Amino acid sequence: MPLYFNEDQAMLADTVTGFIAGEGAIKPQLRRLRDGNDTRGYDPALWKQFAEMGLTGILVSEADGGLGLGHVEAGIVLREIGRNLTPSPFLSTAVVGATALGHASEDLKGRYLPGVVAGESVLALALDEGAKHRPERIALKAERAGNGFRLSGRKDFVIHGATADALIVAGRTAGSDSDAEGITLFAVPKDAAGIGHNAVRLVDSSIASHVTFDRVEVDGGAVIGEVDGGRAVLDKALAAGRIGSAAELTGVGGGAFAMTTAYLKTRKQFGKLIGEFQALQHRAAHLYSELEIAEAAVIKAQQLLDAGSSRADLMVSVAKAKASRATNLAVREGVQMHGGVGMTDEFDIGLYMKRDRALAEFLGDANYHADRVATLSGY
Amino acid sequence: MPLYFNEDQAMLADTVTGFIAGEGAIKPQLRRLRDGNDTRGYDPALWKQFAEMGLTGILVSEADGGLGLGHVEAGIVLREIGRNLTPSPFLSTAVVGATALGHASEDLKGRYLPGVVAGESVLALALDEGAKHRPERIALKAERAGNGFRLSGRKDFVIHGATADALIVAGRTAGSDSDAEGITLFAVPKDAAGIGHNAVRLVDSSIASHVTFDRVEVDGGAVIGEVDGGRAVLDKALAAGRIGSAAELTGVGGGAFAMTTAYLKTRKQFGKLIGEFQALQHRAAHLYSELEIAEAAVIKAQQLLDAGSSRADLMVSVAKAKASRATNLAVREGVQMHGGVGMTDEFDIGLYMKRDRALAEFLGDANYHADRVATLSGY
Amino acid sequence: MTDLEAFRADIRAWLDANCPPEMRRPIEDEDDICWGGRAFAFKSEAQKIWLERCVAHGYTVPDWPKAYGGAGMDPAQAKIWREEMARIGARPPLSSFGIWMLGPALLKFGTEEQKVHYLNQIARGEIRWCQGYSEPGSGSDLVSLQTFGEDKGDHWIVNGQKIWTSYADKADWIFCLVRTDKANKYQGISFLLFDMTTPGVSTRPIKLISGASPFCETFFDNVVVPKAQIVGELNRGWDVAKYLLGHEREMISGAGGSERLNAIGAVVQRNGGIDNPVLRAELAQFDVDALAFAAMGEKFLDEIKVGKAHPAQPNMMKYSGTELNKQRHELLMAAGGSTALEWESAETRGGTPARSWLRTKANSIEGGTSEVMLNVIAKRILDLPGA
Amino acid sequence: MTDLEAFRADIRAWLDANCPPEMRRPIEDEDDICWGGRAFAFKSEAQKIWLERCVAHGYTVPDWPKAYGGAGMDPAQAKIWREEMARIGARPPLSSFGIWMLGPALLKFGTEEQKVHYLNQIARGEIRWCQGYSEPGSGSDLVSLQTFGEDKGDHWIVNGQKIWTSYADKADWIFCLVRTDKANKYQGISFLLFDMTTPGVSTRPIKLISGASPFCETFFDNVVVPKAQIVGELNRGWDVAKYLLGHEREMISGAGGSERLNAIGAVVQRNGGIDNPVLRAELAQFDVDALAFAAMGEKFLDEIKVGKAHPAQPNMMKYSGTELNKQRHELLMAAGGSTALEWESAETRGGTPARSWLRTKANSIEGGTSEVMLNVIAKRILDLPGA
Repeated sequence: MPLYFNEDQAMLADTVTGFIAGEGAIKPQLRRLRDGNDTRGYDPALWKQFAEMGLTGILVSEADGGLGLGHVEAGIVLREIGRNLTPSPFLSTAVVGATALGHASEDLKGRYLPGVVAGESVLALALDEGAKHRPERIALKAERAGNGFRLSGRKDFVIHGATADALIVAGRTAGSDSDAEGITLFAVPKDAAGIGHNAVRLVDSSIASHVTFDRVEVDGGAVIGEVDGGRAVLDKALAAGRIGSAAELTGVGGGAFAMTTAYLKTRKQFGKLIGEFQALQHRAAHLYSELEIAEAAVIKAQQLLDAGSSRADLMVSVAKAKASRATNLAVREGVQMHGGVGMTDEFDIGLYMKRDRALAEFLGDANYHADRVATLSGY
Repeated sequence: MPLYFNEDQAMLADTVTGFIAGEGAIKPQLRRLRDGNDTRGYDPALWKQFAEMGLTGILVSEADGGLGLGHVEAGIVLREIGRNLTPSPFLSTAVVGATALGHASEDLKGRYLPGVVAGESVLALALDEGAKHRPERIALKAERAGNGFRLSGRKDFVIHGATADALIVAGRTAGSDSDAEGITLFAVPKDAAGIGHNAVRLVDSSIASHVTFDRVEVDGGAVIGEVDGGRAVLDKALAAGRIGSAAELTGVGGGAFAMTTAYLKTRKQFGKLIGEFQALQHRAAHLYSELEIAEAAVIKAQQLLDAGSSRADLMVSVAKAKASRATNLAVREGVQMHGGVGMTDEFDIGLYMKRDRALAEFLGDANYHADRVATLSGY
Repeated sequence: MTDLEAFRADIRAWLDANCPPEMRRPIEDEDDICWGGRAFAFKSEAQKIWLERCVAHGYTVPDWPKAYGGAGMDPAQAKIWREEMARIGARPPLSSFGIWMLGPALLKFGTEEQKVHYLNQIARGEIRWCQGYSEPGSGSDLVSLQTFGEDKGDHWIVNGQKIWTSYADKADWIFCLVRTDKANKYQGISFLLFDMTTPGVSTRPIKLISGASPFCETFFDNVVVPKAQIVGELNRGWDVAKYLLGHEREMISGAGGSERLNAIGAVVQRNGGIDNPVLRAELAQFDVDALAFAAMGEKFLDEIKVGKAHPAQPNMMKYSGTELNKQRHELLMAAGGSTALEWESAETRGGTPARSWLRTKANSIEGGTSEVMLNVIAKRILDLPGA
Repeated sequence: MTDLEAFRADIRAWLDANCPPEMRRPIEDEDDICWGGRAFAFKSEAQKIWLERCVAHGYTVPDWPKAYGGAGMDPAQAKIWREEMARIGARPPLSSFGIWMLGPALLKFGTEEQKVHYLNQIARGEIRWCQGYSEPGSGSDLVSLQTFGEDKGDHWIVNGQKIWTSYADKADWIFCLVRTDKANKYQGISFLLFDMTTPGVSTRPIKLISGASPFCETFFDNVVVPKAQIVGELNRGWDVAKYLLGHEREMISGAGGSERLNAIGAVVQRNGGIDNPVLRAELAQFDVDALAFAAMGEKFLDEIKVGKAHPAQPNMMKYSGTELNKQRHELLMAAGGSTALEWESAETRGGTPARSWLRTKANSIEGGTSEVMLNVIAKRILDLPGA
């Protein structure tokens, strides 16, 4: 498959780009929500519009009422979300959540997916325990209790956790904390007794929860996939979330770069446009190259994932690591090249720097994924 | 102690700089030896001159006929050796060898140090076994045999090994290969039976040996320091050699940088001196900063070592790692900024690149020492 | 006992008797600092007493002449004062841009009348000063400033806008660069002093990406400045400004070199551990750079003392120190993970890691950008052509 | 069966019958390559037969017109030819700068007479060409070249010096940029062809830091070049040169993207292991970059095929690919340790690791320096002002 959009994808990109640049732009969304002290983390009306355009169901199978498309298509949406810093539950819900639920029972699917597709529900992944991503270590205890399970423990960095209709929770049902196997995935409804949320605003104005589970009881129907065999589904959800966040990062990097090159063409110092200074030109050209390469890595990984290739896993980590590094460079150069005004809240470039940091951290940062590339390569 | 030369050191630097820039320059030494297919690795006449100027005895105590000076003074010589790429046994003999022998019996000292001070002897360290520096793992077997020891095994990267009057050999007398303790240092005379040399020319035109020990017998008097307790002396010799190679590296970096800035001021392209291009100016200014910082790290480590500080060990690794990275940048930028001519053997800049590589590898490269900084810092 | 030993004994005795115990504790918050000024609200009685006692002896500015409110100490005595203050951990009785910046400039460029008047005010902490240099259109290219003072005989009418005026909203007076000759770029700027309550002066705080800040935008709308309030000659204010900028850059490079750039691997290991080997490698490489730079900082200060440092070396220190500090906070954020992302939580004391990280991004902009530093190194140290 | 299927069957049958088995083995050494030319010594009978058989059918240049020695294949047919050649691992019957560089230029700029004459010679491998572009004083600034052709009516007298002339000491003819108008920088250069045995031509091989090389210095001392031996118009040789340089840059960027830039961590692990965790981290970071760049290479080729790539994108590929390749060899040297330092040992096959490492340093110089690539990206892709 060639590494560029086919006709359908190009059409989707056209539509999505215009829509998000309009409705999802920084001023009407990110700044409005932030300055209004929003505590939800997104605008429900915009989420509904996503649904009206069919975007919420991209990764939901046609049988389940979605479009049954792939990661390339989801990435098209995410890139524009990134470019406009649009606060949206798309990644946690329509990408990570929908991928996990795609492997659930018909009953569970029926309970949540229609709401997702309709833009009325939000899902959140409750996975990390602690400040760094360590999906191989799950300590949250899920004991058998009657017909179901009783969950005790805590989860951190649960984006959209406080407003989600269901939490996708990885719990330990067998083995010790660091065993790869022995975990089970649950869809825990928001109103389950014993759930406590400590919702905090993050640097990028998104809202994440520290969630406590105090003997939370769920019935057996809440299990996604196999009991003790949740790792397989979790890995699929992780791959989706990782390549999704990588795609969103390329949008963030591209948006920051566009702002920066525009500034280089208008700001004057020492009687010249600062874009005339060769030192800045070379840095901009290097940055362009890095962003292009990151984009290529992302689309390659998306295609491999969509094709079910055995190389997808490696390439997803390559893409997340590369996109993180390239976008980090883009926002650092962006702020520096903007000079003093880049430090002000009034200019948008700093918002890109903030979003980059939060996205890079989501489901494994560049160091995590570089290490994973080494491990998967056998060294 | 302030981090600049005191009066005596400044005088020494003046003398040494003039002497080595004259007698030890690239054309009369490195190129002459190399193009004449020299297999010795240095010019004995020049080595004799080093002795006449008192340089060979800098680290030899006054009681043993030397000057009893310190690593700052040795570093002054090494920096100029580096700047002029002078092929010299100074580092292996007057720094590493003399430091090790400084802890030997009076008998052993009497056997070798006068020759070193007189510029008539050369010493070589036979430590590494394999292509990378791993001083914590010593496999060469040294069994007790009668009044002495019988050595069997091999050593690699033995600089000046084939012409040395004695090899300073680390052998295993107790414990297993990876035990820190249980090693013994020997001064093995060149004519000991059973030693085999495979001398190879390295990229920088220096000569290193793969040395085989086939049941080489030495008497008990050849032991330096304690039997099974050679690690303490070895560590002192390693510290001397590491900070010494770091000092020489700063000379290599400084020499390459001087050539490069001179070229930036004379080479024209597109109707301008290439040093007028801002992109090159900024890279040169960054490189200058890195080289200055490396110099500071080196002199700090030298002073700590001379003062017997407990922080010396950490700072030696900082200095070697920093000097390696800074000088590596200097030679890479040097060749690139010279353009095509930098690739030709006719220009000297490539010789700097070659020496940098070999020196960086000697007694642990930048990665080895960065790792050691982490380990010594407790992480 | 030598004179200096006797001097030290006197100082020590005076400090023992006069420095309140509360003033010997480390400064923890911004408002532990005594900035002085008309509107200053002392945080404690001790802070007020400590200032008054020091003012009475000229100890707020110990090396200024007595006639200007100082204690007239020579360099050796001033060093003893600093050492004795440090020995008991005494807080500075007064901190201000007046002491650090305007004072030295007045001592060099002011008239005798100005010195007596303004320096005494500064020494007593009566007037808090701010600095009016940067403008929206003139960042790195400071000399392109546009704020204009129209000559009206015995006064100027000043119009224009400044930016990055630290504490402009709290300051009483401003020392300000104003264009007084539009035809001459460098020799058309004057260094003026005026009261911030003069009609036509207004300020607006600047919110940074890291949150609230002491910086302001400052606007001048037909502000009347009497002719006597110029420092140095008409149109030669750039000389005064350059002298001050040198001071500022040295302060920043000094600060960068000494305190903030310690190694961090061991700290990260203690706070939560390093379970990623790539992060560990990055920390190790950073620690190499940081420890080497600490040696550089030490060497730089040693060389400055004896005049061995290249006069442009502060530019190198500022460049390397600020770039390293930015990298340091990038690593701290990576090590801190999702917790470090929190913006308002109690656990992070209101987002300290993230806000500090973002704040460091200004290090390589304020006080001369990294690009300007590199230009200066290329020109003044490397002597590259056309730089 | 479609026409193309029939064509493929024909080609396959012809190759089966005519490509000698020895010519289906991978090229291992420089002298496995058939360069052609007057003085070419065939390494084997098979090499000679394979060339002759291909020449007879125009298969050395399958997409050139039959009148010029080619097989007249259209793009679809030429693709089939390449696929069928690749299927059996057949070596190219003939490699030469004549085919890659001069040929395309003659096809675009040559007269009919020149095409018939020179292209047929190239197709038959009779004449080996070299390229006379760079001069000691004109590296990146190629157009500043000084080699001068003085107009003598029916011929020029050429004087000057070229550098980096690959295989000049083995070539029969040269295509050479010569200044024919000193007053006009860009429009004062002509593209001349002449015999290397013309009196006054001499060459000297260049020794590189990596050892012997195919590059030469080439000197012209009153070399007579007949007027008929110009390609394109007088003083418009720069147009021809730019066309050729585009070809060269694409070749280099293509090569950089496909073969050499594979990930290396696993290879290093297999050959001796990685016992340093900082090296492991560096290898991991490199592998991320290399695998991402491999995807970029694939995307670039996909986009080129359908005209989606930015026309200046090859500059980005060349920049990133060559910088990565240099870094790759730095890491291989670090991983190889002291063994990799050996220069003449049997174990390293005569210093292959070190010589390869040093040779890569030219990657970012030859065919346009990284600095020139960045300039071009800034100007043509980013549209930055004054670039």
